[in-house]
Amino acid sequence: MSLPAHVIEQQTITIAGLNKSYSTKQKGELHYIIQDVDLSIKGGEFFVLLGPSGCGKSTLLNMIAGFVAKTSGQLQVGGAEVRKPGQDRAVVFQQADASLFPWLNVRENVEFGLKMQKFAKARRKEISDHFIELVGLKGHETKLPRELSGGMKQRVQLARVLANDSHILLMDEPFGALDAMTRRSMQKELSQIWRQTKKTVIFVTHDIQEALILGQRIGIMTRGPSSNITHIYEVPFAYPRDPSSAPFLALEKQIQGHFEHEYSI
Amino acid sequence: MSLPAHVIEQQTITIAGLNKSYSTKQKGELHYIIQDVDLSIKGGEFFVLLGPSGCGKSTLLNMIAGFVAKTSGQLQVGGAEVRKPGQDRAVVFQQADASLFPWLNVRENVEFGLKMQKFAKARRKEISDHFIELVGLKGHETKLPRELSGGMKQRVQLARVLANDSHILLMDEPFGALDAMTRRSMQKELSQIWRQTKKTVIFVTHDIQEALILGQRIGIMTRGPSSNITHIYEVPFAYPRDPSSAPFLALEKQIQGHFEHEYSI
Amino acid sequence: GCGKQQPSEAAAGKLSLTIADTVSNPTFQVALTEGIFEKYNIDAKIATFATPAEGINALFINQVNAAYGADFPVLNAVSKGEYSIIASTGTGLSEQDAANWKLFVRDEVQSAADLKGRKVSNFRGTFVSYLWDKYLQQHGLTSDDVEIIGQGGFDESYVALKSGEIDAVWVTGATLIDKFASLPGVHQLTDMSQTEVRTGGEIIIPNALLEENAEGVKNFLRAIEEASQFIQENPERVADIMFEKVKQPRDMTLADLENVRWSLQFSEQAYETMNKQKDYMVAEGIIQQDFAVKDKLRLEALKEVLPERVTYEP
Amino acid sequence: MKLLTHKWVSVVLLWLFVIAVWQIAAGIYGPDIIPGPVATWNGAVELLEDGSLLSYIGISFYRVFVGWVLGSLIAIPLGLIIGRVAIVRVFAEPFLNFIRFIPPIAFITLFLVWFGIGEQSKIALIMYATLFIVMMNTLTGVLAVEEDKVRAARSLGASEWQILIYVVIPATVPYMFTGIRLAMGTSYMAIIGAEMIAANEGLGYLIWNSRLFFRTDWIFVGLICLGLIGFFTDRLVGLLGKKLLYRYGVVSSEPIRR
Amino acid sequence: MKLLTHKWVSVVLLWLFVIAVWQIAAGIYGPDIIPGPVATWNGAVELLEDGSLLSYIGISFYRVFVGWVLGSLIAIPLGLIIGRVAIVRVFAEPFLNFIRFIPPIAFITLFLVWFGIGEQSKIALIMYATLFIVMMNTLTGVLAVEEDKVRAARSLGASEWQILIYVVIPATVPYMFTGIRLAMGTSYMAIIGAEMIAANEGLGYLIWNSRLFFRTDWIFVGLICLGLIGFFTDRLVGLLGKKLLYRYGVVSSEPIRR
Ligand SMILES: Nc1ncnc2c1ncn2[C@@H]1O[C@H](COP(=O)(O)OP(=O)(O)OP(=O)(O)O)[C@@H](O)[C@H]1O
Ligand SMILES: Nc1ncnc2c1ncn2[C@@H]1O[C@H](COP(=O)(O)OP(=O)(O)OP(=O)(O)O)[C@@H](O)[C@H]1O
Ligand SMILES: [Mg+2]
Ligand SMILES: [Mg+2]
Repeated sequence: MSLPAHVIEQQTITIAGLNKSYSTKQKGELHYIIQDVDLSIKGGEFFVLLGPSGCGKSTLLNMIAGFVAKTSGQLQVGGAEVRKPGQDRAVVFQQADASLFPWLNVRENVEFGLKMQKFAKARRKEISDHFIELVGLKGHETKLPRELSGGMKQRVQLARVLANDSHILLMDEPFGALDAMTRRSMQKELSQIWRQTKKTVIFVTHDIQEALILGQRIGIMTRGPSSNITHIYEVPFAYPRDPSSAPFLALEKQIQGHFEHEYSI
Repeated sequence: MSLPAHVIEQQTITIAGLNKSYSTKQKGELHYIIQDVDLSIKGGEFFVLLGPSGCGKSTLLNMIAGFVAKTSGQLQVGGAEVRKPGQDRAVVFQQADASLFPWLNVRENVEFGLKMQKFAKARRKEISDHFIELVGLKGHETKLPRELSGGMKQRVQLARVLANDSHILLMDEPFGALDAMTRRSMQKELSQIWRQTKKTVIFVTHDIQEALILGQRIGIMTRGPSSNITHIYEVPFAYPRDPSSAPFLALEKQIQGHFEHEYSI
Repeated sequence: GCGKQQPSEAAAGKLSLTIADTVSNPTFQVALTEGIFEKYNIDAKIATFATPAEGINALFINQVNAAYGADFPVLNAVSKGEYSIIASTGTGLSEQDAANWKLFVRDEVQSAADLKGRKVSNFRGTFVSYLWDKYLQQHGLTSDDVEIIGQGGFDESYVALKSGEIDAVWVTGATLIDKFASLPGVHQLTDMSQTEVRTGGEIIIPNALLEENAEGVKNFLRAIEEASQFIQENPERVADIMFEKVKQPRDMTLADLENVRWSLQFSEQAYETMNKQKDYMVAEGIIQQDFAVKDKLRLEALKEVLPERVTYEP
Repeated sequence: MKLLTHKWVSVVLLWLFVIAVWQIAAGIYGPDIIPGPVATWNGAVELLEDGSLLSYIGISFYRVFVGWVLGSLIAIPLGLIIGRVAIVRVFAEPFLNFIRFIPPIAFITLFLVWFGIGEQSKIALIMYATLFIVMMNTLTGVLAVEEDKVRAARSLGASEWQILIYVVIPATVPYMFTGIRLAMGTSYMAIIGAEMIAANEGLGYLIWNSRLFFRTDWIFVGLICLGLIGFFTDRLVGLLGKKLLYRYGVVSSEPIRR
Repeated sequence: MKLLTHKWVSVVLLWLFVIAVWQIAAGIYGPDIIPGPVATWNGAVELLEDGSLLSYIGISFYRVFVGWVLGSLIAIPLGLIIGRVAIVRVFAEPFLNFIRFIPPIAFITLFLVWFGIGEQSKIALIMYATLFIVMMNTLTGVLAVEEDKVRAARSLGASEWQILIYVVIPATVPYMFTGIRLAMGTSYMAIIGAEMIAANEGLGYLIWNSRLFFRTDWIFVGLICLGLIGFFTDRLVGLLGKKLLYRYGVVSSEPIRR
């Protein structure tokens, strides 16, 4: 982790007293999805957001991405208030089918952002070649998304945001739809890529093991409504991590205990 | 595990030299999905079928269920050749949405089999009350499936087959679509229910940890095409199992190693 | 299946009739509403069709057992089967009647000769093609000298003439004539009385009906005659009936009544007119099997009811 | 913007706008060609005064309703059979794909011949307009029943007949309902054709025959009534469906967008 | 059974069966009521001999084709606008839901007035028949574009305009295509109405005009030709779609079942 100080600065995410509410049918009554969230993520960090289903993880991520407007509070990226989506923040979605462009092949999907910014063709190819190779899709450049497996599609999403050179990656349960084995190998690779590229990552999941394999810090969100981040665990282990090592298992148990009482049907 | 001998006999599944092929477009050429499978499962056993995506786990399960006809070989349940679906073998599907009847509420879904067999109303209620309680859905009897969470839907499926008093449960990745935490609690409960009701279970998964939490024996299927069951692991641990215990982790690692070379993208 | 009459009724002279009518003809509507059919022991139903041709077609499928129409569809019908003409409605034959068909043309057309190469309207399924044929012949032209545009209604012709998409159209009916006359850039070139063409109207029924219930058929003719009288004497009442029954605007009914009056008859002229039109239709292939018009006439009932009106001698 | 997107406000504004455009167009083209809102209103009053407009609406509605209900009642079992029995489907599908290009109006003469000049032929024409659309949708629904549902029922001990009654039919309900609702649209469309057959009342008769009288205002009255009763009955059917068929997955009463 | 389900065998068998039933029915009811296959064939030969049938088919096909293409070309941008711009949608939807119950045939007089008696008015009528169905399907498609796609594009730096061109339009292609294909069916249905307007030729003219002379055999000839060219052009469009639009998710050339 040796980013220049101004880059770290530029990618820092500062959240203070952030609220999001939707008005319910009975007028006037507000329904808070998340309430009073404080959080600070510094550039280059791998931050995991862990929480039960429906607690508002996606909502928070979408606010950072600029897709959803906050109700009140402070939400800054690189010192500037977030108002709309920006190229500095890229998103990897859970459903690759919904977010990839099925009419474009692997290469065209990866080059999409570059094309929108009118990069020259040769330059686009150079960049996409690099990142397609990085995520291990070399040889599949001309396949359409529907010809790929679930894991491969997520690799395309990853390559797409990396090619666009966004510094912050917002990942919303990107491996949630993969089978157990593919998921494991994707976790490994993501961790590697992150260490190579030094992006700032916010990674949403509800799998404790996954959180522990990937994250430097793990923020725990409470059950909704009006959820916020009550506790942040530091994960002190070196990468790559061994999920069967004793300290890993101990921390896993600890976090699990944290949820136990919150969880029934 | 103290079933009478004749019951065990009656639920025993014997597979020998079983093949399944589909003819490909070029006529005559046969495409074997599974080839030469030998397997014997005795009554009351919890057997897990573990294998990579697309290897033919569902195909094998569907043959045992009687949904799909075998191409050749022997496939007997309780000494009789399987020719069509039977009430002795019940199936729990992966996609609860596709297999529950969305126009029936929880109770009606659970009573479906009983109604088909023209049980009296009072008797139906008695049985469904029992199994709805067993799977922990008491109080939700009049909800429609679309008003339930994923975990609850799988409980309905479970109650539905239990109410029908089938002795063999065929479960095709029943927890594959659940989130990590719900999945864990469902695994616990299934294991409990199995120990209470003494059913014969064939459970398909591709999650090694899940296989180890649940199964007495774990059959490993090779990659398709022409896959078969190359190796069967005995799991000697007592229930309930602790996934962070050293022998559990050791066996997990061993099985993982088994797959490693089979697994790339 | 409303057109089948029972033999027992025939004995009593009672007649069950389903009459194919068109929207703008008041005769049958009046006979029904004013109880004239009832008076003559006729149990009548009226089936309204958009054009006489469709009404006459309903004869073929036994949906109606009486119909009326102009020469053209009537000839077409009798050529096909066991149907007879029992009377002429007495309309259309006089010079005055013929003058009710006006030829409206765009101002560029000042004489028949100017029609060469122009677009003229043909009202499909009617005698207008025959009229054009004769009219053009009379002025030294043939059908090939003009472009004939088939049309299905006068509203179509009106719009097309107004916009200059057609140059000439034959029109009848008081309201329509007023409308066409007031179109800018359009004038009346001539009317049908200036041509040799006349077109009558006839009533036809299946032969079987005549054989089974001759008395009933006579009563039918008597009822029509009485209704025609009533119409002449009570135009306001007729206008009300027409509005109530088929929503024909009152002023339109009143204007039409001035020109169109049914008066059952059968004259030499009626026969001649039909004969000429038949020859044309055979020549044009509209009628496939030639026949003699006189074989299709069954005038005995009319002779008995209104002897002085039958002036045709076979 | 907030106010504009509020449904009733926007609908009222829309209609005011439409009426204004209409009045302007009428001014340009003259009443023979486009009768304005006022002329149309007067025409409507004329027809309302003697009660004929209401009776026309009633008659056309009755014809549409009966034809639509009967057509649907015939179409649903046919769709189920075609969907469930592969051999029937193989025979029926090419035929259906052929006949669906033939409009109801083409059958006017034939239905007149086959069903006479009474109500039967008119209702038959509406039935024809309804039949294929309901049949096709039912068929689609039957083919879309998840195999897992059928398998589940079978291994729970259901007979083939029980599977049809307790699984296939309920699972197909939303498709049937969509078909029935779409068919309502085509039924209204077919009413003009139906009332070309020896009719002297009904909205279709009004629209078609007013041509003969040059009463474009009455044509407009007829068209507007047709659109309005179509719109409202569609809403009604949508609401009923949502209320009664919620269990079966008919969850929206919104108009079908296609 | 194996043989029966084979497509060509079954289709041929079907037609033999249909023709047999038809001939029997014709025998029972007589040629005026149901012209049998032989009578129909003779009628067709009569029309074929002077070349009129082929020219009728050509002319009707041309009208359908032009109206359908133009209608689709207008409908797609309209559908995109209505789908993308909430304020337009709020205004347009109730209007569309009203007008969709008004059949093309009701517009004959108005179109005559607006477009004259030439090809224009006929083509305009076909366009009308096409317009709403393509518009509604495009609209549905636009509203079905996954929010994630739009969000992804936006955070990859696409402008609103680029999102429309590079995301919304390609994502909507399958819906447009479905609409266009369904609209082809309604276009064929509208041809009779279109050829009621001052036409001297065409299949619609044949069907409609044969009524006046009670040539039921010609009506049958017209109906069969209409069904056949509808069937074959639909297949053709389906195949073209599958070939050219595979990327966009148009993967089947099978007839749309509804
Ligand atoms: N547009 C909206 N209007 C009203 N409520 C909403 C809206 N979007 C989300 N919600 C509610 O906000 C809550 C949080 O949703 P969110 O998708 O952020 O949860 P999540 O933690 O991502 O869940 P999951 O793990 O299932 O993805 C949910 O209860 C949801 O119903
Ligand atoms: N009806 C069929 N015709 C031809 N091939 C088939 C058919 N059904 C399944 N297959 C093929 O059989 C193979 C095994 O499929 P199956 O669904 O049994 O795998 P699986 O192990 O259950 O996979 P997953 O873990 O993804 O559920 C696949 O390659 C599939 O393509
Ligand atoms: Mg989420
Ligand atoms: Mg499977």
